[in-house]
Amino acid sequence: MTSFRRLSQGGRIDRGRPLNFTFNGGKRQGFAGDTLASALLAANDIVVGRSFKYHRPRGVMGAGLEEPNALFTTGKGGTEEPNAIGPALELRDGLAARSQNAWPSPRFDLMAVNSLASPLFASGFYYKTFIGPFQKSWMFYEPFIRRAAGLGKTSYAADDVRHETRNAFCDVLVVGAGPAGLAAALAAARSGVSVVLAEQDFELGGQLLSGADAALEAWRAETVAALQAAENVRLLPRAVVQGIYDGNHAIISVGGTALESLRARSIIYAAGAVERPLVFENNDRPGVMLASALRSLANRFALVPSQRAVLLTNNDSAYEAAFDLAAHGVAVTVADLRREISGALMSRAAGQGIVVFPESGIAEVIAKPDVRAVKLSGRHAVTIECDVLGMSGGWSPLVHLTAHGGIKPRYDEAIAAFVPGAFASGHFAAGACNGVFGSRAAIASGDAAARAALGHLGRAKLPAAATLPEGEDLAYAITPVWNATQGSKGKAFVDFQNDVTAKDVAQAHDEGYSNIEHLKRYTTLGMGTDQGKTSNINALAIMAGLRGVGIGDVGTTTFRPPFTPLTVGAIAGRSVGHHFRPTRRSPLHDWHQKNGATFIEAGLWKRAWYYDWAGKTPQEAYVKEMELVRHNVGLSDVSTLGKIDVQGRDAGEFLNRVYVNGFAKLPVGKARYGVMLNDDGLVLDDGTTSRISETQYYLTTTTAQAGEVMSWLEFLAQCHWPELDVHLASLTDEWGGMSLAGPKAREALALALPGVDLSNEGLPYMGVKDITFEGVPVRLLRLSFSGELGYEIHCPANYTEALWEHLLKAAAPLGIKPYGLESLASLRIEKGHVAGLELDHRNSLDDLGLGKMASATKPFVGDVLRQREDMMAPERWSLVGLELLEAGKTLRGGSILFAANDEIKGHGRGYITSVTWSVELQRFIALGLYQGGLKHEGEEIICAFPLKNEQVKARIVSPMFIDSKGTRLHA
Amino acid sequence: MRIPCPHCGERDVNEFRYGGDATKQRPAHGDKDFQTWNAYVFEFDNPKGPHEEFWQHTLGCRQWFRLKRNTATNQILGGGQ
Amino acid sequence: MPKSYSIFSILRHALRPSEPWPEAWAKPAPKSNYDVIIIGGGGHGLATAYYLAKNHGITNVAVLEKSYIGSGNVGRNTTIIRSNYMLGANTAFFEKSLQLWEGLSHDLDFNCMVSHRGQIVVAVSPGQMDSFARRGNLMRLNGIDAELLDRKELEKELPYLDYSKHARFPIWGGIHQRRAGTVRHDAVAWGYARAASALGVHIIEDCEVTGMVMDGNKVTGVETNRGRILAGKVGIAVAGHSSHVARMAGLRLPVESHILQAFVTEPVKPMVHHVVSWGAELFYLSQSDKGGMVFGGHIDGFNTYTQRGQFFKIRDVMECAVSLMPFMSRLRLLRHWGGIMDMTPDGSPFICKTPVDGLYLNGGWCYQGFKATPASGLTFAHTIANDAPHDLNAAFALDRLMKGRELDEHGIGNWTYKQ
Amino acid sequence: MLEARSPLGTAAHFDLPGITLREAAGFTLTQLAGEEKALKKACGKLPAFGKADVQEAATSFRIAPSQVWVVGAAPGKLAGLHVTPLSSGRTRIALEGARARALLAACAAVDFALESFAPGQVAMTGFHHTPVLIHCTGEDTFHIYAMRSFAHSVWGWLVDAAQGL
Repeated sequence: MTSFRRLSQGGRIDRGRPLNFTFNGGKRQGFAGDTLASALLAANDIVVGRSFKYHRPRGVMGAGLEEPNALFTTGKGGTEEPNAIGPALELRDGLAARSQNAWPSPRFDLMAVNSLASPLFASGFYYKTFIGPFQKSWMFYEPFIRRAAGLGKTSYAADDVRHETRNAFCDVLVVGAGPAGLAAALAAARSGVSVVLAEQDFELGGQLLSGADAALEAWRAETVAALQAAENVRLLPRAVVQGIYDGNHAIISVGGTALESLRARSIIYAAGAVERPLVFENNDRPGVMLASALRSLANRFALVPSQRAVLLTNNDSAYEAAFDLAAHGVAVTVADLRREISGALMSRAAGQGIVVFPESGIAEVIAKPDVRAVKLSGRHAVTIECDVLGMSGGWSPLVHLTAHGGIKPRYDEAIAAFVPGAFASGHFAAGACNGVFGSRAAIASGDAAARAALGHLGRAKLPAAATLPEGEDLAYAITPVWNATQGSKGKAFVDFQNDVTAKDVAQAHDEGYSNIEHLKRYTTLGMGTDQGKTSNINALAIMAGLRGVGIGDVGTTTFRPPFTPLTVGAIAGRSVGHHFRPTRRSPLHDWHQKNGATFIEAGLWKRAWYYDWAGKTPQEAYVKEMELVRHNVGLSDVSTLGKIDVQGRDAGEFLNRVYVNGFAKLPVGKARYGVMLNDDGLVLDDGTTSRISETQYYLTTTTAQAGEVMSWLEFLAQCHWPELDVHLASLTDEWGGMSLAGPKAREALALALPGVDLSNEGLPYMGVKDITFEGVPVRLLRLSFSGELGYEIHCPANYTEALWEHLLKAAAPLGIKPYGLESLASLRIEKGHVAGLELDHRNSLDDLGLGKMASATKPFVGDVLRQREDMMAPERWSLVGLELLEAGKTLRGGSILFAANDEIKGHGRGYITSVTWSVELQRFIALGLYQGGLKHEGEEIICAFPLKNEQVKARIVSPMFIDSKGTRLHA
Repeated sequence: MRIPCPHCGERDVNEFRYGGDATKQRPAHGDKDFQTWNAYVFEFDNPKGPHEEFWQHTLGCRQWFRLKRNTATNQILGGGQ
Repeated sequence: MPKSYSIFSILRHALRPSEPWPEAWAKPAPKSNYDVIIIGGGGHGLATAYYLAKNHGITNVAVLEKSYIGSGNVGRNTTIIRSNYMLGANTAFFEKSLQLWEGLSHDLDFNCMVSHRGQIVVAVSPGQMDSFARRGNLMRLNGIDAELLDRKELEKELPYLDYSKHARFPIWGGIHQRRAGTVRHDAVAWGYARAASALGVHIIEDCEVTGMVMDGNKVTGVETNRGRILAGKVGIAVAGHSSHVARMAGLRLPVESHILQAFVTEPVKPMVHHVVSWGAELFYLSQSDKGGMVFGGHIDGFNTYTQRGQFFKIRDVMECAVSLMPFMSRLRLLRHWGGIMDMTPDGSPFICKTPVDGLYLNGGWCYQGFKATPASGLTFAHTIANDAPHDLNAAFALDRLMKGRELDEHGIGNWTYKQ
Repeated sequence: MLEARSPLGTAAHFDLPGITLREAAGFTLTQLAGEEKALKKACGKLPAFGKADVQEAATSFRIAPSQVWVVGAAPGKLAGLHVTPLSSGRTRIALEGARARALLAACAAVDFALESFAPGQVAMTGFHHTPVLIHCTGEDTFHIYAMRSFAHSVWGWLVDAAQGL
């Protein structure tokens, strides 16, 4: 029966610091330096979970991140985190761990019934059944399948964990602090370059931590101390290099919650290797573990099997585990699948009382549910009672990071493993990760890799080669046995987490899914949280055998970041919640906040939507605010308008080119409404532009398109028309803007700015006048978006709030009040001005009723492609006004328009873009696009809104609902 | 991917805006030929290999510049001419 | 037809483990000529071959795939199907596709796990509610299911979104299409391959087209790494490589190839029962039947064929995930990858004849290639068989942009200078 | 007289061990644009990219091939020189302290180590999707020029980042 005992001394645990934790609610104790897995094994919690599909009992198998079975849900309340990897989770006081995928407990799981019907659940069975009698039968089966799937469980609760992010730069990044990584970091550090050494374990040393060689341990401790003392070295324990992205950009998760974006001028991969399981029947029973896991438990965690261990191997490395276990008094038997075994090994084993059976495999694993005994196959078919069965199928270099840049790994026959295929310039590899097994060899290769990197960095003087610790590495010899099944009853697992067996691989081959990518997707091989770290090589080797081709020809699936599962929150960092995107505020934001404004989003801006003086809801408030402007005078914040300073001898010519109408001859002190097209002839943006001087214009854009227009104008000026002397500068944040509108607008302005000639001569409609008020430059533009007598008052943003308050105070006797975005939008609908809802990159000039603005004399951007056949078709949808004919009903944005006698079906003849209650006409009005546009003026049409089963009658009218002759503008 | 801004030096790609194929010569302002504009606006080589393109350093000097990059590997081949 | 799949066939094999399952699709060596060659063994190419055989009786067809079938975008997308399109031909085309999806598992005798779990797009402004209303109204007027949800109704369906005042973009409501959902993407490639192979179509993997064989302005075959193969008609269905292959016939297309990344988390018990999309930024997510959250966002934004994306866009998408669904912060990302999207200036595809006689183009799929697979195969087969488009794809002509007939469904305009 | 109000105001100050954040308002910023010879005549010599030209009356930054920012006394009118006042368009945040560089590293992907970003050096980069100009004024003192409309957002982002160091 599988059980472990803690050695009284030795290992790297701190017996003076016990740590209390719970497992499935039960109290447990481990020591500082333990992992969750080692502490559970010490407490003899051998069965820790159930497998994904067949719900077979499972225990710890691996020594670290490659672990497929021992996954736990940690944390409590809403914030549990599923799928934590037991052997890689540093034990901490108060840790609450729960097993997964087993109910009520790992030892007794109701869903174990799955394994009874397991022949039905061969790979790909989903595709062959549940097609069901009806078309939508799958919708009946799916809920059952979804409930059975998924490993861990978590809740909808938000997290209160902070995720920090940071950027960093260095000359040399070394990935992994095993023998190769430590040596590389030391050599690089000694030459003075900046070095970052990242190691996923909470201790530095890699495989050395699981060894028992005194000379190597001395070298490790001495090297770590030297690195800790070095100024130019940054050590990152508990840090997983999750991915290498273009531009030598390494993404490193530090301590599980933080993320570092490191740009390294050179990278040395020293990530080590992972031991492979062997494929034989019932190789998944609790108590069947990797030999390296047993060695690590013994040497690092002072935990050994209580009495006897059997080790199955096809290579020499397993003997190191045998020697170390025997040294701690464990009775060890080695079943070696190979015929010839080196004499040195045989004699050393005999010297330590280790029984070695050559040419023998495992005929049967006797387990209830954990290992009780094993029956060998081959020449010595004996049955041996034992606590554990160690297995070693050889070692697979962790080539993942080297392949993230698209370089495929290649198969190295000598070590029967895939090694990095090639390296981008500035990338190097060392140690087991490059197929160099053996600690001393790894140290030498790490040292050499550092010198290569220093050469790449242009360092002339390279440090001398490091002296190696004395002693000999055990040579690595392997005779691959990819399929050690004996044909007996029982499942031989290839992917322990997704329950993929050797038979599944064979069936995939029979059905033609023999390309490695098909094999992976058809059987879900390697798609679990361990990402195939222990399964892919065995599966593709078995497939190569079935196809009769070399393993190199089968190749690997694509290695993709992250190297280990990484929380979405760690990547999102601090850009969540209200920090998801930056917020833009107008210079009047604080004033609005203090004066009863409700805000609304406009792109990244927050804009005053409506004010509580006018009403508690937007519907109620906007009508009151409209009445204020139509009958009296109101003040609105338009600071978010895009504003661009255009200066230069050729400023006029430049604007002539980008606008459809003429600007070169615009007199100084005058403004003009302009529309600009994209090269494809569709409308890009509109706005008014004023001439400030012979060589300076003040251009405005819509709030939404300001960024687009600025980049577009810079693109034309810098790349395509460098011959023009024109310079652009954004003024959007430099100038605040206010819109003063209403019959009493001039009166209000006169009260605020005494002595300024505001007459029609002094400041005509579309006139611009720069004045100074109390030492502050103020620009008056006689423009009107609302259709009333109106002025826009722009001034530098530092003074906008003071000027705004002055205007409100000075004009208070007239009853001036602020009005918001909702009423501003409604006022412009009454006046028939197009805005964001109409400009959606699909309209031509004529669609918006602006066709006559297009200059016939001078060329402009988009002038050719706007003549494309369909864009000049008479039946295009163009701008119309709509008046509701049925009192008591309402018009809705997004309604689809039909002629009176059309069948209400299909795509209709147009749609409503924007709607408002008209204060002037005392009925609902709207702007919309209609087939043939104002050719149908006066016609009655149907506005359909099937989503609310509504149809209302309306009449097509001119979009200029009020003051069509513009008398108010020129008042 | 790090983009070499000619003025501010190497920066992460998200400090830039992409401007598309830079090999196509923009028709002269005032060119009235429909096919010329149709090809310029709607037809692309879109090669799988070296590609000359426009980038703008929007979060820095706001300059547009040309860059040669291999679209099969994302390797930066150098500033355009 | 090969042995039909059902619970009984599984029982029979379980009881007689020695009798192997038959090959799902035959793997013949390429003949020297065929009636029709389809370049590209992805979803669209295989579907086209299937419908050529099934609807038009043209079975002397070869599908040439440079790698393994399903190695392109059909195996890389976020598996969403929907028909919420509002502009002209798009509406009927994508609705036809959804109808074909509904019966596909039966038609192919291959369970594609077509899950009609519904898709909800979340609106973040009143203006967006209006544009969803326009889209929803047009769907209903064309017999397609759609519902507008206000904030309260939305909260009932999707309780796990961030309705708090901390949210950067407040939630206003959404548009819901119940018949939308997800499909197991690999099954689509294998299902069509198996059914087409059963009807006599030759599926040739590891066969890369390297050139066109021309006779004047007529294509008469292709050069491949496995020799020359002649055919009266050649159909291009290679998505991200459309420009690359079309150039072999001297054609320059209105296409730029861009990387679109996709992501999957570790498998957890069922939590998300819909496809959820967001209006603040392009973001879409659903939970696969195995329990992993499958999601994605916008393209990286520059030409590339590398099938791997930049980290800034990965961070963008994770920011969207956590800001829309706070619980996502705890789930672990398992894997991320990318597909090559053949982006067009107006965002709509080309299924049409080309200026070269006998050469037909199916490409320009931007984000929506997967959901279009069945209708694309049906209409491309019709176009090739009849040398004239079906009325569902007549609008997807190569010269539509020259004629000013943009089908700009998203209204983002000529995207080269916009991101 | 119309009272000037800076974007963040005097209330904006934040302190943690090794980090001090203040608004450094009350500066005159002018953008000059024109050919090289016009710019050279205006500000003595044309500042190089990435290096501030610090004189007692004014500090100049080269922000584009044909554009220079002048903080302080701006030159008068000159032929071929285009002047654009920008004193309101930017907020200026003063950051100093032993961990100032760590805070900058948490916000932008530029090498802020002392040897790569010494006093006098200038970096134009982005904080949280918004453009900023960072001027290293001393060994661990910096001026950050952010766009006015993003002032609160950038300030909040810096304070949040500081709490996580």
